[in-house]
Amino acid sequence: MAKKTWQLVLAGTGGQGLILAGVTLAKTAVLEQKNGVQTQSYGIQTRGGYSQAEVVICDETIYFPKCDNPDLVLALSQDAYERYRHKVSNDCIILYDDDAVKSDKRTNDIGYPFSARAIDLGNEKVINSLALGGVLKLCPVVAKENLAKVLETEVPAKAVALNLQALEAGYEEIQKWSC
Amino acid sequence: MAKKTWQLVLAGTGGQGLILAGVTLAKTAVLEQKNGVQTQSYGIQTRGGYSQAEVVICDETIYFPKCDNPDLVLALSQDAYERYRHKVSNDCIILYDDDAVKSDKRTNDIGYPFSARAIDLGNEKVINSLALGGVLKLCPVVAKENLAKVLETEVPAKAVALNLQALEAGYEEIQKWSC
Amino acid sequence: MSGYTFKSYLEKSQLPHMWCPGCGDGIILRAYTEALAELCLAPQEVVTVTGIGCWGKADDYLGTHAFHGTHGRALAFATGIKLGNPDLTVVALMGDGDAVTIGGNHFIHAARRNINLTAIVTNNYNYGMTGGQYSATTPLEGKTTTSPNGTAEPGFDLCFLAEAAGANFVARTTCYHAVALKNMIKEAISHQGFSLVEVVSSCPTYFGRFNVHPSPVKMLNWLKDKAVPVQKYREMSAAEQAEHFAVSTLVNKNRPDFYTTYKRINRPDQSAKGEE
Amino acid sequence: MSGYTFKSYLEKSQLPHMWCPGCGDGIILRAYTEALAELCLAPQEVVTVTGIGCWGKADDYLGTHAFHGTHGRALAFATGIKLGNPDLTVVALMGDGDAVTIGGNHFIHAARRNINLTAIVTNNYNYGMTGGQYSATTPLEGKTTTSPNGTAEPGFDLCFLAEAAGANFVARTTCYHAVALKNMIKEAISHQGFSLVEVVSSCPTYFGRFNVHPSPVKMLNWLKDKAVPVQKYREMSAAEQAEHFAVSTLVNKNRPDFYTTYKRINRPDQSAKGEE
Amino acid sequence: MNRPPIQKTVRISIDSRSCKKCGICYGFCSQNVFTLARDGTPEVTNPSNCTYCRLCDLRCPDFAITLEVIS
Amino acid sequence: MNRPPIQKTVRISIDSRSCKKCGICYGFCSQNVFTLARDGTPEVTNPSNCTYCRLCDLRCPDFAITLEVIS
Amino acid sequence: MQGNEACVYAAIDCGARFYAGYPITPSSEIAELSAKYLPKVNGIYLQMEDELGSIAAIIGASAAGKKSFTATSGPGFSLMQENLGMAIYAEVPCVIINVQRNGPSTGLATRPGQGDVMQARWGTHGDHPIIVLSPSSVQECYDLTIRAFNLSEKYRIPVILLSDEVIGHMRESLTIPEVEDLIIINRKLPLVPAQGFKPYTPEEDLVPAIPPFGTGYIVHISSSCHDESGYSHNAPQTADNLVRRLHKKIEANQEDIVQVEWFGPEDAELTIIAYGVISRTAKQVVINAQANGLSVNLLRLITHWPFPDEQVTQALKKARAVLIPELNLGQVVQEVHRLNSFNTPVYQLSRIDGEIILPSQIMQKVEEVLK
Amino acid sequence: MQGNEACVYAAIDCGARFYAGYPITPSSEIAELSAKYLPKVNGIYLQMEDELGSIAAIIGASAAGKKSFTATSGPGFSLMQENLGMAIYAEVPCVIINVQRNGPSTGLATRPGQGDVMQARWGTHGDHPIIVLSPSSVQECYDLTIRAFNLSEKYRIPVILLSDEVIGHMRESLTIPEVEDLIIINRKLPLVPAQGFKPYTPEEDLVPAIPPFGTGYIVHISSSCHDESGYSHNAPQTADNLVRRLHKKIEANQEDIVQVEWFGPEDAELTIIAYGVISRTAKQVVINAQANGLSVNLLRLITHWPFPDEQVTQALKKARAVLIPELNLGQVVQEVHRLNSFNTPVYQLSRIDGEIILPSQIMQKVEEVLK
Ligand SMILES: Cc1ncc(C[n+]2csc(CCOP(=O)(O)OP(=O)(O)O)c2C)c(N)n1
Ligand SMILES: Cc1ncc(C[n+]2csc(CCOP(=O)(O)OP(=O)(O)O)c2C)c(N)n1
Ligand code: SF4
Ligand code: SF4
Ligand code: SF4
Ligand code: SF4
Ligand code: SF4
Ligand code: SF4
Ligand SMILES: [Mg+2]
Ligand SMILES: [Mg+2]
Repeated sequence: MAKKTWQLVLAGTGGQGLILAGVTLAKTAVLEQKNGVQTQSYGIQTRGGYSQAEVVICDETIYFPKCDNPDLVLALSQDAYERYRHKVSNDCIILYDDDAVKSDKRTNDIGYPFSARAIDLGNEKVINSLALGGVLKLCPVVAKENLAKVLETEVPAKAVALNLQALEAGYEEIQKWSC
Repeated sequence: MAKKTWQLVLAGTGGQGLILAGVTLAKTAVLEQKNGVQTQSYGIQTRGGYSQAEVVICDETIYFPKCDNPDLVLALSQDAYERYRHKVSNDCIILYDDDAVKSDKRTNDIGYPFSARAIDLGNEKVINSLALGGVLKLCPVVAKENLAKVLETEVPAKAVALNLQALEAGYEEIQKWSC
Repeated sequence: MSGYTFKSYLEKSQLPHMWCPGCGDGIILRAYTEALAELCLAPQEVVTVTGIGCWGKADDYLGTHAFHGTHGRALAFATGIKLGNPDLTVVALMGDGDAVTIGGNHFIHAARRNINLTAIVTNNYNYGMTGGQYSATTPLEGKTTTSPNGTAEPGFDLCFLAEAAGANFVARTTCYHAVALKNMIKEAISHQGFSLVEVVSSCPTYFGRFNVHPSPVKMLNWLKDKAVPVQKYREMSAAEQAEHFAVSTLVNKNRPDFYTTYKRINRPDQSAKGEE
Repeated sequence: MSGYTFKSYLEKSQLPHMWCPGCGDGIILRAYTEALAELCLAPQEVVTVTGIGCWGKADDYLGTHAFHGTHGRALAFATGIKLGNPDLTVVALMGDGDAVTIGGNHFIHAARRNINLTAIVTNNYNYGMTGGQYSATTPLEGKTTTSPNGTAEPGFDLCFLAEAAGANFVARTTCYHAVALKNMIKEAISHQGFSLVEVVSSCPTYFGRFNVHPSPVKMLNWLKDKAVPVQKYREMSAAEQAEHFAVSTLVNKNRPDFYTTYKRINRPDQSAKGEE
Repeated sequence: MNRPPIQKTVRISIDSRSCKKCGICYGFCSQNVFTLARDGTPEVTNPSNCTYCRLCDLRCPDFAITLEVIS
Repeated sequence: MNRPPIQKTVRISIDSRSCKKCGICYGFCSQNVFTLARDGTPEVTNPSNCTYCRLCDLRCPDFAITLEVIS
Repeated sequence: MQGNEACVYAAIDCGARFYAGYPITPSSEIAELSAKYLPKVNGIYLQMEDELGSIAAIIGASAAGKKSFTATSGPGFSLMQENLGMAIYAEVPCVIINVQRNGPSTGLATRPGQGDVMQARWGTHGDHPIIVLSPSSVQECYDLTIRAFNLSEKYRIPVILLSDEVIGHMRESLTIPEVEDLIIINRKLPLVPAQGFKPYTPEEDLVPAIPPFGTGYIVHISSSCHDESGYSHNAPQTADNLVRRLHKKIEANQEDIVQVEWFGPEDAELTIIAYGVISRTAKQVVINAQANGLSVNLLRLITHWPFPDEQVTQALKKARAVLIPELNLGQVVQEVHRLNSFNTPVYQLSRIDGEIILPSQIMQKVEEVLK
Repeated sequence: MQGNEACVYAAIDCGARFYAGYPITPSSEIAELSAKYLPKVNGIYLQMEDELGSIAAIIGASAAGKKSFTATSGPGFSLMQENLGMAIYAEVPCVIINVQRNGPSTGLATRPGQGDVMQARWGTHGDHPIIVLSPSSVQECYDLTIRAFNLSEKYRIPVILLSDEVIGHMRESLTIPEVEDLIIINRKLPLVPAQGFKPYTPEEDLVPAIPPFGTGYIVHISSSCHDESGYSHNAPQTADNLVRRLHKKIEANQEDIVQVEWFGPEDAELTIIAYGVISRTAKQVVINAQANGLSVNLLRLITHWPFPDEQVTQALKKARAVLIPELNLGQVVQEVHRLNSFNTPVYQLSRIDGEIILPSQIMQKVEEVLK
C-alpha cells in the first residue's frame, strides 16, 4: 500500500445504511491493527434527508478525523454528488449511483446502477454492502475477507448472507463494469 | 447649619414603620430643596425581623447613598442597638427605646421609652412618628413643620392627627427628658 | 366564500416536507389548513406558533404568520402574542413532548388562565424528532429508544389534565379521523378561551415500529381501533377503557377568556386599590 | 412506642421561627412533626425537601435531614433523593407557588410517575415570602399586591389537578383542622406511591388582610367555613360548591410506585431489547 | 363525516413528486380506486368507483392527491 | 378527632418567649381555658375546664403551649 | 421615588404596554407597580407561571407589536437564559431588568450584589451579542430604561438593565422629562411591499425591518437557523451569515451604544473603574481624594456590554494605576486585564458579603496604591 | 465505539448508578445507552420532564449517595443553569455532559460548535467556581468522564464535560482499562461523630465531608446562605466565608485540576491553543508544518476551567505568536488576551457555520503569521 492515510466519504440519503457501512470499514481497520476513525453528518431530516459517513484509515495515529482531501467519494444521491463535485481534487474518485445521479463525467467519475442492482439482489437495503464492495475494489483500504467478517457481526443474522453476496457483487462488478 | 451632610439611621423591627419614617425624612429634605437619599436593609424575615432605613440629607449632590458615619442612630430593638454600638463614632448619638434596649450607657446614648409612650398615645403604630420627633430635636436636618406636612400625605387620613401628635410629643419630650 | 383553500396556507416552495412516509403530521397539517380555509381566515390574521419536534417543523410549510420558538414554550409565546394583539387568531402546534412533557407547566397554566387561543397537540406517544425516546404520554411498558424494556411510567391523559387545569374546550380525535379532525379544529378555533385538540397520531418510524407496526396503514388502523366515542367509552369496563381512549368533544365550557376578564376588572379609569 | 415526640424533629436552636403571628405554617409544621413521631420514624430516616417561600423555610426549624433547594424544584430534587436511596422517607414541603405555579410541571410529572414520596402543599393562596403577590391558586378576583383590582385568573383546584395527573393518594384539609391534618399526613406518608396533602392555610399578613381579615382567628374560622367533607361537597349545588372546597381523602389508589415498576421491568439479568 | 350521498364523477390525480409511497390512500379507499405498483407507487386504476368521500386526499400526508369533481 | 371522653387534669403552660400573641389558643378553646392580657398575651385562667382536646397546642403556630396530663 | 418604581414609569413613558413576569426579591416592586399602572394606559400586566414563561410571553407580545418588559433577579435570570438566546437569535426586541442580589443560588436574597455581569454577557448558549446597561441612581433607572427600550427597538436585540438591590430600593428625587422632550425610538417598519417580503432581510444598518404580526406582511420568526425568509435553512453559509450579522449590527454601532461617565480630574494618577451602586462610593472617594490631595478619577461604566473597550483602554493608557471595586470576586476586572496591553497595574477590590463597599475601603486601597 | 458511548461506559465503570436527563441532539445516545446499561448494574435511568428537573434529580440522587450524571446540549444546558448554581453553592457532586452543537438558540441542532465555553464558566448567576473538561477523542471521552467524576467527588463541585457533536458521534477505538487499574475517587466521609455534626465544616483541604442522607448523620443541604450547620444564616461574614471558600477550594488545587497537553516541538515560533475536535485539526497542522519546515506547536486545553493561566502564560512568553482556532467567534481567545502581558501577537480563527476547521485553514493562517 503506497498511501498512508485513506479518506473515504460515503454520502447519500438517510436510510441507505451508509453510517453502518462507515462503521464496518473503521472496525475492519481496527481488526487489521490499523487506526480507523468514522464520523458522520446528518441533517435535521434524518429520515430521507442527506446523510454522510466519513472514514479515515491509517497505520499511524489519526489526528484530523474528517476527510479534507478524500480518496474516494461514494455518492448515492444527486445531493451527495453535488456537494462533493467541486470540493474534491481531480484524483479523487467519485463512485456514484447511476440510477440517482446525473454525473458531470469527471475523469474519475465512476457510475454504477447501485439501486437497481440492490433490488435485483432482492432487497434495496443491501445497497450499502454492494457499494462497500465497489469501494474496496477501488480503494484497497482493508482486506475484503476481513470486512466480510466484520459485516457478519454488524448486520442482523438473517441478512448476513444477502449482504455478503452484495459485497462480492459490488467488488466483482465494479471492476467488470467500470474499468 | 454647620454640617453639610447628615446621616441618620433608623433601625428596629419590621412593622415599626421605620422605612416610612425614612421616606418621610427624605421627602421633607427634597421639599426644602435639599437632596435626600433613603435606602434600607431588611432580612428575609420581613415580618418581625430586623429592619433599617438610612437617610442621607445634604445641600449638595449625594454620592455615597448610605450612612458610613452616621450622626444619629435610632435603635428601637436590642438587635439594632448591638449592630451599631461598636460601629459608630463616639460623636454619634444613639437614641434608643428604653423599653426594648439594654444600653451600654455610652456618652451619646439617649434612652426614651418609645414603646410605652406610643401605647399611651393610643396606638403602638405611631412609634415611628414619635421617634421622628425625637430625631428632629436632636438632629435638625429638616424643619419640623415641613416634616409634618409630608407626614400628612404619607399616613392614612384617619391616622394623621395621632401621628402629628406623636411627632410633637417626641420632639418635646426627648428634650425634656434627656437633656 | 373566501376562496381560500388549504393551499392558501401552505408555503409551496418548502414542500415536500421532511416527515417520514405515512407520518400523521402531514394529515394533521392538511386538516389544520383545511380548517383555516373553511373558517375564511386570511393567512395574515393567523399566527401559528410551534415548538421543537417533528410536528414543531410544521411552521416551515405554512404561509401564515409563524413563530417557531424553543422546545416546550409554545404556549407561553402564544400567550404573549395573543395578549400583544388580541385580534390575531393564535394556534399553537405542539408535540406531546412540547406540550405536556417539557411544556407541561405552560400547558396547565394556559388552560387555567383561559387565554383565547387553540392548542393542537399531536400525540405520537414519543419524541419523534430526537429519535423515538419516551415522552409523558408513552403508555406504561411502551418500548422506545430510552425504554428498551418498556417504560416504567404511565402516560398522561392529556385531555383529562387540561380539564382539571380548567380548560374551556377539550376534544380528542386521531389522524385516522381526518374529516372529524378538520371539523374539530374549526370548532376549537371558533371557541372563545383556551381550546385544546389532541390528535392521537402515528409515528410509524419509531413508536409504531417498536410497539405496533412500521406500516403507516397498520398504524392508522390501530388508532382507529383504539378510539371510541366518549359516550361509548363511558359505558366500557375499566379493563376495556384501559385499551381504548375516548374521542370527540370532552369539555365544552364558556368561561370568559383572560383578556375579557382582565379588561372587565382593570378598567383604565379605575384607581387601583389594595396596597397604596 | 418509639419515644419520639414532635420535638424530636425540631431544631430548637433555630426557634422561634420567622413566620408571622398566627401564620398557618407553624400549625402545619407541628402536624408534620407530630405525624413523624406517631409513625416512629427516626429523624435520620426522613429527608424533608423544601422549596423557597415562607413554607419553604420550614427546613430551618427541622432536625430531620433536609434539602432546601431552588424555587419550584422540590419534587424534582425529591425524586432524585428517593431514587438515590429508596429506603429514605422523603417528604416535600411546598407552598402553592412552589408546588403548582413555578413548580407545576414537576408536580404533575411526579404524580404521574408515582414516585413513592409525600408532598405537603400549604396553599395560602398567594406568595407570602415575596410580599403577597397572586399565585396559581389565588381565586378569581382575589386581591394581592400584583392584582390590586383582583386577579383575572381563576385558581387551580390542585387536588383535581393531581388526580388528573395520576396521583395515587390525594387529600385535602386546612390548618384549622389540626388533628385531621396530622392524621392525613400520617396516612399519606404510609401510602405507597405519590401522595399529596393539600393544606389550605392562612396567611393573615397578606391574603387574609387583603381578602378576609388580618386576624389569625378570623382567617381560621373562614377556612373552617369554607371546608366541607367531600361527601357533603358532592351534594352541593354548583353555586354552593363555588364558595367551598372539599376536604378529606379525595383519591386513594394503589398503583405500584415507579421504583417497583422500574425494577420489575428492568431486571439486571435481562438483556435489553429494542434498538440494538 | 359528510360523505355525499350521490355518486359523482371525480378526477383523481397523484403528484408523483410529492408522493412518498406510504400506501395510505390505497389502504383506506373503501372503493378500491387505487392499486399499488411494485415499488409502492399508488396508481388510480378505478376512478369511476370514487364516491368523493375525500378520505384519501385528507389522509394523504404529503398533499399528493387532488380530487376534482367533474359532474 | 380523638377527643378523650373523660375529663382529665391537665397542666397547661405557655412559653412566653415563643408566644407571638396571635390569639388562636384563646380564640378556639371551647372551654374558655384562656384569657388574653391587654397586650394580647394569653393567660391560662381556667385550667380545670380543660378537656385535653389538644386543639390549642396543635393549633399554636409557635409551639408555645405544652399540655401535661396529670391524672 | 424608588429606583424600581422609576423603571416602571420610564417603561410606560416610552410606550411599553406589556409586562410579564414572576415576582422575585428585590425586583418585585417592578411587578407590583406594573400591575397597578399598566391597566391605566390600556396595557397588560401578566403574571406568568415562571421566568421561562415570562420571557417567552414578552417575546411573543413584542413580536405582536407591543413594547414589552420583565423584571427579575439572579435565580429568575438564570431561568430566562434559553429564551434570552431565542430573542437574540430571532431578533425580537424586549427589555429585561435584573435587580441583582447576592448569589449564587438562593444566596442572600435581600442583599445587593453585582455577580451577574458576566452571566448577562455569556449566560445563554452559543455565540451571541447582547446589550447591558447599568444604572447608578434613581434618575438613571428612569433614563436607562428609556435607553434600553430605544436600543432594543433600534437594534432588535434584548437589552438588559443590570440594576442592584440598593439602586432598586433607593429613594431619591427624579426628574421626569416632558413627554415631548423624551427621545423615543420605535422599531422600523418595512418600506417594501408585502408581496415577496422576507422579514430577515437586513437593511443597510444590518438590522432587518420586521413588522409585527398582523400588519399585512407575513412574518416568520424562528429560533432555528433561518435565511432571510425566516424559514429554516441549514446551509453553512446561512448559519455563518446570520450569526456574524447579529454580532456586526452591535459591533458596528459601538459608538452609539457604549456610554461611560468620566468623573473627577482629567489626568488623574489613579483611575477607578466602577458601575452601579459602587460607582457612587467611588465618586465620594474621588471627592474625598481631591480634598486629601490625591489624584483620582472615575470611569463609570454605563454600558456594560458591549464592553467599553476604547474608554477602558484609554484609562489604562493614561493612569498610573487602575482600581476596580466590585460586589463580586472580580468580573469587570478580567475585561480590564484583557485590554491591558500597557501592563498598567490593575488592582481589584471585592466585596461579596451582601454589604456595599464603603468610601473608606476604597480610600484605603487608593492610599496604598498611590503611596 | 462512539464518543457518547464511551462516556456511558466510563460513568458506569467509575460507579455512577443514576442518570436523569432529557433527550437532546447530539447527546441523546448518552441517554439511550444509559437506559440500556444502567439497569444491568442495578442503576437507574430516569427520564425527567425537562432539563431543570434532570439536573435537580441528579443533585438529589447524589445527595442521597449515588454518583449521578446527566447529558445535554446548548438549549438544555441553558435550562440547567439555575440548579447548576445550586449544586455549586450546596456542594453536591455531579457530572454534566454538554455535547455542544451550533447555537445560539435552536440554531443548527445537528452540527458541532464550541460556543458554550464561556457559558460553562459564567452561565449561572452570582460568583461561583466551576470545573470544565474538554475531550478530543473517544478515548478521552472515557478518561475524562472518569476524571470528571473524580474531581467532582473530591472537590464536591459539579464538573462539566464539554464535548461536541463531532467527538460525541465519532467512532474510533477505545481501550478500557482493567477495573483494578482505574483510579476512582469517592467523596470522603466524616471522621467525627454524628452527635453535633455540622455538614459544612470544611476540612483542611477546604472541602467539607458531607455524608449522604441516611447514614446516621443528620445532613442539612441548602441553596440559601448557610453556616457550617447547613442552616440558613444571613450574617455578612457567613456569606463571605462561604463563597470565598468555594472559590478557594478550587484555586488552591489548580495544579491538581488543570491539565493540558503540549504537542510538537518544544520551542516553536508559533503556538496554537486549541481544544476539543479542533485540537485534532491543530495536531495535523503541527505535523504538516514540521514537514514544511515551519515551527509550530500546540497547547491543548484539557481543563477549560479553571483556566490554565500558567500554561497559557508560558505559551505567550515563549512563542513569537499565538493562534487560537475555535468553533465560535472568540471565547478562549479572550482569556488568552487577559493573560497577555507580553503583548505577544494573538491571532484568532473562527468558524461558526456548523463545519469544523480544516487543516488547510489553520495552515494558511500559520503561513500568514510566520511569514
Ligand atoms: C430545551 C430542549 N431540550 C431538548 C430538546 C431536544 N428535542 C427537540 S424535539 C424533542 C422532542 C420532540 O417530541 P415531541 O414534542 O413529542 O414532538 P415530535 O417530534 O414527536 O412530533 C426534543 C427532546 C430541545 N430542542 N430543547
Ligand atoms: C426562580 C425563582 N423565582 C422567584 C423566586 C422568588 N420567590 C421566592 S418564594 C416565592 C413565592 C413563594 O410562594 P409560595 O410557594 O406560595 O410560598 P409561601 O411563601 O406562600 O409559603 C417567590 C416568587 C425565587 N426564589 N426563585
Ligand atoms: S419520526 Fe415519527 S413523528 Fe417524526 S416524521 Fe417520522 S414518523 Fe413522523
Ligand atoms: S407572610 Fe403569610 S405565609 Fe408568610 S409567614 Fe407571614 S402569614 Fe405566614
Ligand atoms: S397517501 Fe399520498 S403519499 Fe401516501 S401513497 Fe398515497 S399519494 Fe402517496
Ligand atoms: S375520495 Fe374516497 S372513494 Fe374517492 S378515491 Fe378517495 S378514498 Fe376512494
Ligand atoms: S386542650 Fe382543648 S380544652 Fe384544653 S386548653 Fe387546649 S383547647 Fe382548651
Ligand atoms: S396560639 Fe400560641 S402563639 Fe398564639 S397566642 Fe396562643 S400561645 Fe401565643
Ligand atoms: Mg411526539
Ligand atoms: Mg403560598
